[in-house]
Amino acid sequence: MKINPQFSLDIKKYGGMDLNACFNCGSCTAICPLSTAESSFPRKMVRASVLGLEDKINCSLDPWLCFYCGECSETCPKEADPGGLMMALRRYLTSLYDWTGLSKKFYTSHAWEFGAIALVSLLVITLFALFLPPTADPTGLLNQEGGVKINSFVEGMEGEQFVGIIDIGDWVMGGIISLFLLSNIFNMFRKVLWRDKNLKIPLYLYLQEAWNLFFHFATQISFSKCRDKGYWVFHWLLMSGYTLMFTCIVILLPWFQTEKVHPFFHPQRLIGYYATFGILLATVLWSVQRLKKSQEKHRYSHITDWLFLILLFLTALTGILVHLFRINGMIYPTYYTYVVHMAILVPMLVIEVPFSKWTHLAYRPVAIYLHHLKNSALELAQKQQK
Amino acid sequence: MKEKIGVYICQCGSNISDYIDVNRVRDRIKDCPGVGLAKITMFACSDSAQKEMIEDIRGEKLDGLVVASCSPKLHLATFKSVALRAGLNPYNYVQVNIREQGSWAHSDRPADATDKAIRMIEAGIARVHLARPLEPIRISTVNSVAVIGAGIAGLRAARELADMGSRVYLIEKDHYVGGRTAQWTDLHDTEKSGEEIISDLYAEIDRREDITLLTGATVKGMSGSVGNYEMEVELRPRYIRPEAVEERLAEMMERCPVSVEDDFNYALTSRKAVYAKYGTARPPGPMVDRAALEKESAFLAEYSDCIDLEQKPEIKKFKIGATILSTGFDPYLPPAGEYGYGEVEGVITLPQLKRLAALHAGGSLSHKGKKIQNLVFIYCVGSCQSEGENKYCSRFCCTAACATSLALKNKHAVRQIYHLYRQVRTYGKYEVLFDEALNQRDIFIKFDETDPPRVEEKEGKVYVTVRDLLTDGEELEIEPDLVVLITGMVPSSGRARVAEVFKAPLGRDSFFNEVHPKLRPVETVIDGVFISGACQGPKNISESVQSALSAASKANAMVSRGEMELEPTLAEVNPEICLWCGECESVCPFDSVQKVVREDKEVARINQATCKGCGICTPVCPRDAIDLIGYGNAEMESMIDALIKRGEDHAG
Amino acid sequence: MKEQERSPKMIHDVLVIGGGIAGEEASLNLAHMGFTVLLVEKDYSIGGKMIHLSKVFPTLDCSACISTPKMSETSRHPNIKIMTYSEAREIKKSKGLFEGKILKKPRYVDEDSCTGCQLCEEVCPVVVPDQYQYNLVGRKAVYIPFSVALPKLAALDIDSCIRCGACEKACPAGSIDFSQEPEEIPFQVKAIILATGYNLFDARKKADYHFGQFKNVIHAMQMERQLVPTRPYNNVLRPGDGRIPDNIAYVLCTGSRDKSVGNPICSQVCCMYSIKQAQLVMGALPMADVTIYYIDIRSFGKGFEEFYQQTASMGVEFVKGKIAQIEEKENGNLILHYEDIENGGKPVTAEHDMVVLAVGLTANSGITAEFINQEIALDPFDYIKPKDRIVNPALTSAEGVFAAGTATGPMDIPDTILSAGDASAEAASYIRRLE
Amino acid sequence: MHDRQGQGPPRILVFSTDKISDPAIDLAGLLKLHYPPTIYTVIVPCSSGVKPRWIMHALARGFDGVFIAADGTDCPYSPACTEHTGKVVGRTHEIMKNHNINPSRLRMAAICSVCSEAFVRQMKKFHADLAEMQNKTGEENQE
Repeated sequence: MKINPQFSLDIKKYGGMDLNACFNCGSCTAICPLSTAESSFPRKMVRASVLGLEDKINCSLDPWLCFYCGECSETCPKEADPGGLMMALRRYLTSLYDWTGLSKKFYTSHAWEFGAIALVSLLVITLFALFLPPTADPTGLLNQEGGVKINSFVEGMEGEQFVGIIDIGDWVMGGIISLFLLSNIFNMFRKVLWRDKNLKIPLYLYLQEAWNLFFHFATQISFSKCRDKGYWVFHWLLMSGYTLMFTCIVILLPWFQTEKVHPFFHPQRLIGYYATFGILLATVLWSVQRLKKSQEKHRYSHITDWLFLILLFLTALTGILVHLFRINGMIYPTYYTYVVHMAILVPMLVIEVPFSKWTHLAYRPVAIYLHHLKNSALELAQKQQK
Repeated sequence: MKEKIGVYICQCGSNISDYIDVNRVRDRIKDCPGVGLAKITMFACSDSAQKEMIEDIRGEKLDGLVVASCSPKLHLATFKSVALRAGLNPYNYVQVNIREQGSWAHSDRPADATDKAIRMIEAGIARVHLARPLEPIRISTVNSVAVIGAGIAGLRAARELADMGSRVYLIEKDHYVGGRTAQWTDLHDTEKSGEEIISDLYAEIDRREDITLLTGATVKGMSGSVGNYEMEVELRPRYIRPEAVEERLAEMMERCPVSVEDDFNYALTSRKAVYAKYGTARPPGPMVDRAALEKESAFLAEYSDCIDLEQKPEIKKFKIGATILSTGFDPYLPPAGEYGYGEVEGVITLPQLKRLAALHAGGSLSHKGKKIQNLVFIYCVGSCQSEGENKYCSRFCCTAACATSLALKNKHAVRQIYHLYRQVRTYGKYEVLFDEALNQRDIFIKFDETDPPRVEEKEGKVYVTVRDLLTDGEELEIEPDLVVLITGMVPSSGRARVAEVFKAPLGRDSFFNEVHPKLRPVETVIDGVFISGACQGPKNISESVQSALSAASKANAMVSRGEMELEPTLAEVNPEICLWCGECESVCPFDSVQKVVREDKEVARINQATCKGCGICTPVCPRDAIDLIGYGNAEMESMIDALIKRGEDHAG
Repeated sequence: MKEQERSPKMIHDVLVIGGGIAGEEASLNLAHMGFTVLLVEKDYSIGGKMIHLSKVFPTLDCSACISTPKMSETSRHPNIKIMTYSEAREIKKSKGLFEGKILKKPRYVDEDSCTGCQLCEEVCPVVVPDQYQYNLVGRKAVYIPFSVALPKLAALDIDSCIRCGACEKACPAGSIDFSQEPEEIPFQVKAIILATGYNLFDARKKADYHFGQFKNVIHAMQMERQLVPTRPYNNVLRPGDGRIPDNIAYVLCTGSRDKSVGNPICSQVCCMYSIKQAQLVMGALPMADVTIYYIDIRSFGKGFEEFYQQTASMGVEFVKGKIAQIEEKENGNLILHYEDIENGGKPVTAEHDMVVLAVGLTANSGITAEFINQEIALDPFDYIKPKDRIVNPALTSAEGVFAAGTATGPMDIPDTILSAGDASAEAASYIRRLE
Repeated sequence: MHDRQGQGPPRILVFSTDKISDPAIDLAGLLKLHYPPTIYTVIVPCSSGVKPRWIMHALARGFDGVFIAADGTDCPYSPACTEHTGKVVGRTHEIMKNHNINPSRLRMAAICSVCSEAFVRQMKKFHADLAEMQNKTGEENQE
């Protein structure tokens, strides 16, 4: 196998800074609660990165099996930050899976990352600006409960029609995101499993192991093995809130974004509150932790980590503001904030979800699925050999 | 015969008592004739036990002392001093070795070890019975020390000895001082280069009158005894006329028609046959490589004002009280084929690499016209050989390799260095260098001794394949520009001759052996012969200097007082029996036997100042008229009797 | 002796601070060369750390057999004056000479009349952990520090004493003296040798090893005490339940080569002392298994590699992998987590019934603060920094002040002896140059 | 005279030298290289100083064998040490023959200061050879 010492320089761009300090004592792997005999990490990944054994790294699922509790980096006697490297490798692999090449640009270039977000934001604002300001007569914009009719700010367009258009837009956006994401996931699958020509996976195994995908997506149970259980709780709050919200705004928008203000205990409002609460709580907490750098996993923040948190936080914040303005009948604040909300939400979705940090919502459960699939296939092969 | 002998049986913690039943031993011994007291002690050498012995000797009026403990090599002096302090003549004391030659040697058979201990102690008692009180012989000493080898250790020892007030003869076999240190450019401990350090030390030594530097010098022999050795040294000439004019010399060196391999640069370059070892080599001035130049008669004739091949070696003799050996080491020279050395182009050793770097000071490296950017270091070449001769670790090489790697990257625009190692031994603070090497992205690959890296040449390129233990035994391939074998230290080639002249013993690793690594680390079993620096075992420069200064303080303490005490155990002639046949005179290695006339009879007499008490003269006497004090027939035979008698009593 | 103490000023050639093996060796060398030495030791006895060791690598001769004669010779030498339980203070250089004070701390026992009979120790009702046995067992409040202490005199630990007066009544010589006060005696010397030695790394700093919490996790000095002839239990035992262990693990690099606990350097001796202890354990407990977990085995000194190979061939198991954490089972056994790097690199656990932490060395250079108008430079790890490591390895940044042994960095006993020899030579020639 | 012959393990007297071969024997103990415990050493300064009469005395008193652990070329006293010690052995062999003692009960070998393994090898061999001699004598006596 050829050594490529340049690789460790490349990986620095993705945030892996100190990996060369590693002297292979193995304490990171030994302390990691998630490392197992079948997939032992992070030392092997550190070693492969130092040596630049790209073949080993590119087909590895290990980075996705790491939940970055930071214990490895805390215990590392050389301060080589193996946890940070695993994070960097996730960024690297995200770029690797992404056939468009955009991920790589976003991860390795501030200009691209900020530029893309700004561009999408501007696009959204421009779209809305075409229709603004809303109708001159504000009387019709309040509903009978005294709240702002959220969907009625385009002159001459009925609320339902507006929601319909946005809904279609959402579906299109969702479709595009899914297209990218699914094709990237396919790419991941190709690199991880297809590459290995010796590995024969019967079709039924795919189905048999599929429950892993949903189970791990829904529970994030692997997280619970880390020493800090609170992190799992907050992460789950965020993730579930996010997923509910995503479902509401992309799939169930007409139900979610109504002209009528429902009573407090209406599921629509409860879901909204729960999701916002989860997202706000987690993003605020993590931002504070990242600023304080008290925990190992928060010590070294990549720019994409910050952008992700900030965008999420701002999305939730503007969302709640829109809601507050709306129920209090503040027409203009509602509309303007809504535009701002959309100008944050849309880039968050189209940039972060398929190309950046948010991809992990898909890659992680898929990786666990593929991991189980691979292990089952290997077991099967062993049995057959016997 | 003694009437009240004190016997102390040491448990040595548990070293002795774990295997030897000390109570049984005491019970046997206490009733031996003449034994006044038999005690068991935990540590006979401890201060409290010593005090107890002194009290016993004084209180019980003991007239003999037997301590059964460890080897007399360790504590003979300790208990002699106990006897002395208690007012007992130290020659009425005998140490019996029931540890090294008792409990340890026979730890597999405790009962037999106990029996042996009883016999050995009885032999000791028998010997004490016949012991004579003796007074040490006082001799005057010469306050001067010879230092053999003018590398860093020798130079430092010489300067320190002079500072402490001893006269010094610094003897170097080469024509220039500096040894291996001069060849070493970057020293991570200092900004100065090896050459500069040597030049500075030389300057200090050169201006001192109490240091005589002899270069091109070989020790031919040493006679006499501690405190009063006479040393004979042969000085080889440089074949340069002392009156030669500097300009002419420079011109001659430039125009010299003969070139030979330059060993200062480990044959990486060639030099003229008239040369200085290196630019600032000291003592300054060129010398002539006689063998290489002998046939160049035209050149010799042209520069007859500079060169004089008629110069003859010169013999110098001087008196010294002690000598410090600092003959250093040689870099391990791999046999042809070890990792491709000598067969594959582009395989060199670490010392060669250091010279290569020195030759390319401040610029990028090249070797045989090839630019060097990627290097592979292979560690433990000639060290830690489980199958080979050098079982030992050479200590300095891991650190030196890391330090060299840092210097190469900083100063010579080297791109990448791969370290193929077995265990990284950057001990102590040197760990920082390993850390820095890692952080400059050097790659460390761990291999197993049984599966070493392979160095091969394919189509003019060097390939190294190595199985990396840190990557699941993955086979990794590297294509370096240069392979550097991190070679260890071996004892210097000259040490066998030095050992012969000075009788200094060599250890299992063929380096000079100290008496004890902790008690007497710079002393040899030969009185007045000290060892320092890497001739005692692999050391880096700083450690060599520490050991050199340590030896300097011991040597100075030995000779600076002007007198010392010698053992009085010398040969003794019984003039009643002696009929002078001259046999003893013919075998004495020290010319200590003289023919004298005593009561009208020719008899032999021993010169006390020169006799060393070897006893070689004793068996050759046809009339059994010579004995060594303490080794007389009565003593020896009574000891033999004690060892064999009552054979059945102790068995089982 | 007393009279000399009362005299206005103690004048000697050299002040040696620290009465461990380095200080003793340096003092003896200087004394042999004819210089007078004032040797100051902060503890009750000279002997330093070495006197507490069992046997020493690679020759396996007993440490006491090397230390005690040296201690005894030092204390006997007419050129050496020893002051135990004393500290050097306020050292100033003026006109080329060093002046300062020796603080003689109260021992509460009269040194001249005490005979070390231990009657006081018998009657003392107080029991506190014995620091000389590294807290494995207890000692009294008035006690002989350890069996081969020098001077072998009682000392009264006033902090744990309850002032019941039992010892006063029991002492036949009337040596117990509660009225003793700290004394300050001025001194004047020409040169100073710092031989203050090292501290053991505090194993509690490596939280994942739970030293101090898990009873059967001990540090190497505690194991060393269990292996010496004067050992507290007369056998190697698990402190948790007094059982004889049969599966012992050595955890190397506890507090060395570890930036996470603030000590990035290698301690130079732990590999070798662990290997040595492994051999001794095999001797003491022939049925026991010993496993050594390491990062790199650093057997670099003369005869060390051969010793390591011999130990491996005796059946001691060497495993490459740093222990990441230790867990305790209910029966007191311990679960060690490590990555088995050379066999597939899997995270694995191993169960042992006793764990020995091979703790490293840390700097003990507080003495440098006592220099008033001289600065003694330290290296980044707080060891005393040699001014010129190549040419004058013992010289510190202050002229006339030299350092010996582990005060300058981690080192083993043979290196310490050489370093002390070096310091005495440099000090001697410095004084000769003054004259 | 040979009252002990044929009883128990053979007993060997070793003449070792203070500076060269005795350190090697010490080292054998240090390295726990075991050899028969019926081997006893008497230290002399130099192996060339061993008197034939001591050897004869030992054999007469019941030692089964005598071994001279010689300095060889390492001798700190004389470069001719090997030769001198050889002469001592040669002369003793003559005396032994005259007394009808098997000369192979006296052996000599140079043992350098670290030749502990060589010493143990020599001892084991000598011990075994002497045991064999005992057996033979025993058998002869029985016949």
